[in-house]
Amino acid sequence: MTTPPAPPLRLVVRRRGREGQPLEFSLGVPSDLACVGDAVELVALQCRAGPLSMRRLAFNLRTALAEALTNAITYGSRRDPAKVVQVRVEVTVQAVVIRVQDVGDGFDPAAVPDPTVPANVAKEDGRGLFVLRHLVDQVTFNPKGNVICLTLRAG
Amino acid sequence: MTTPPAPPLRLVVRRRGREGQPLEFSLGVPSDLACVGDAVELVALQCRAGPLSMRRLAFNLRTALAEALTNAITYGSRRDPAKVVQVRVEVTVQAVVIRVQDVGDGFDPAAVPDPTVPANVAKEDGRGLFVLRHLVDQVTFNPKGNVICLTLRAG
Amino acid sequence: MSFNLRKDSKGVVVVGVDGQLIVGNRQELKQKVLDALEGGAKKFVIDFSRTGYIDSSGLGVLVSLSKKIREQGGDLRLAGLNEDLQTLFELTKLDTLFSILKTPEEAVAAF
Amino acid sequence: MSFNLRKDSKGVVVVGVDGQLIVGNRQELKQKVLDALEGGAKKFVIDFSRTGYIDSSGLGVLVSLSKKIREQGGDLRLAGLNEDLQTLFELTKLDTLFSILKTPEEAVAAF
Ligand SMILES: Nc1ncnc2c1ncn2[C@@H]1O[C@H](COP(=O)(O)OP(=O)(O)O)[C@@H](O)[C@H]1O
Ligand SMILES: Nc1ncnc2c1ncn2[C@@H]1O[C@H](COP(=O)(O)OP(=O)(O)O)[C@@H](O)[C@H]1O
Repeated sequence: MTTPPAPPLRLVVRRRGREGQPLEFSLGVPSDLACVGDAVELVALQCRAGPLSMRRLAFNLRTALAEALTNAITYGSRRDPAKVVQVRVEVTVQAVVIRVQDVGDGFDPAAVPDPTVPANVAKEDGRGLFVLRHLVDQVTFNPKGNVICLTLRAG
Repeated sequence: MTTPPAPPLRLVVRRRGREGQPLEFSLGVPSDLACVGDAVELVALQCRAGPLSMRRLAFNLRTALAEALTNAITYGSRRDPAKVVQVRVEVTVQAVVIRVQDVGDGFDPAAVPDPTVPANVAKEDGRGLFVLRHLVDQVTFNPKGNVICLTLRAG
Repeated sequence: MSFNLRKDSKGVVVVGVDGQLIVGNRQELKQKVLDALEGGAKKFVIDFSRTGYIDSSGLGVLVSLSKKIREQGGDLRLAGLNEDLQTLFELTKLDTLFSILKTPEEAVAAF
Repeated sequence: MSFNLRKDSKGVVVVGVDGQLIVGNRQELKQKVLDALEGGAKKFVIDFSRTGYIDSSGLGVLVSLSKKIREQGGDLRLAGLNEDLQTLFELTKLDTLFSILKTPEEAVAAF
């Protein structure tokens, strides 16, 4: 199977987390859903030196970031690969903070229906933000709704 | 101790090595010797999925790459942080191939003295290329001498 | 390979998910299972013993496959979920939609 | 911390190198050892038990420190090299320049 080469991911490591100093890096992700998995691995690798347990790094961080990226690419960029989703990560001894920004119009997270009510549970979609909220310690949005910020505290 | 923030490292992942496909990435390293260690870690992390044993990844690849980067930064860029050393890495099932390119005038590797002859053994410098050659399976240069290419075969 | 299908002697198709089931590869899983369904298979087990994570679109594809298989008079069962994945199914209430068994062997035997 | 110095009851300074000794941190090692030398210490052991790799500029700083310490009538010994690091010293013939002992304890005891 010859899949067309996916557009490149661009990682910029701004501060290197030596000796308890914070690590800070950003990743530019072209808005192609085929990039989500690789972007998640790249971020997870960089966070290995951080304060999260292997289990939370391998499951909570990866799943939550995949949800945030999928939404940013799908709704923010409408899957236009020329549009780049910006991920900024700060790793300190206290927490990993991940900020995902898209160039879309944003949305109102309060208006998203609960996917676990009986009328919704058998639907195919609509679980992303719900899952995400359960996997990280804090989720915040900017007022416009095109920036989501995930905090995973140490442990 | 407040060290000034080092200039950022820029990693571009071009092809993602899924299912035996080659992985290809490049890293732009500002010519600051403080970046060498971080650049080495970033490359080693990316190569984890490759064909090298943990031991050769942790020792041979890291040491050899540190030597190549140090030379490129020191002699090629004369430590001008605005000059970027380009590292390109290809990881296949057979080998890891690392190409380090600087913007300097190059040199003649054949003219480098043997650091292990009695007259040289107690000198502080001059062991970089010698060490490098012993750690990887193949070392080649371009004719000008500003590109060094290191091959570490599977195993 | 992310997905490997094998048909056992009882005609149950067991699909192993290696690594992750996410937005980038769920279509591949969907296609493989639908092909087997088209080929006459009715009993399916998805084995998550070697799965790192599943995102919500991965969950969505399971919901969709389960429906399609049931429409053909078949059944889809899940197995091999670790604690984190089990919790994911519980909090989304998807554990009420699927038969979830501990191991793929149990899931096959239960048909 | 990359380097930790401790002085034992016999007055031997043992310097542990955590991670790597390379072009980016060798000055820090050099300064720490020279400060101790200035402070009157004469016997030094560098402990590589927790060292991942050493580049040629790291080797260079060891050569330079060894000279400076000897000029003050002192001695620098190395210990805790794993097989790869031992080979590095052998192929560069630096094993002929340094006393290399198996463990830091042996190196301290040998003074
Ligand atoms: N970055 C975003 N930009 C615009 N709309 C978004 C964004 N993220 C989520 N949404 C909106 O929120 C809704 C719920 O998202 P989610 O819970 O992830 O479920 P799903 O994506 O499966 O519909 C989406 O359908 C979309 O309308
Ligand atoms: N990228 C390069 N560009 C120019 N000259 C180089 C380069 N790499 C190595 N050299 C030359 O080769 C010599 C030997 O390098 P090396 O063996 O690494 O030892 P050292 O750097 O300690 O002198 C250097 O002194 C330098 O003159």
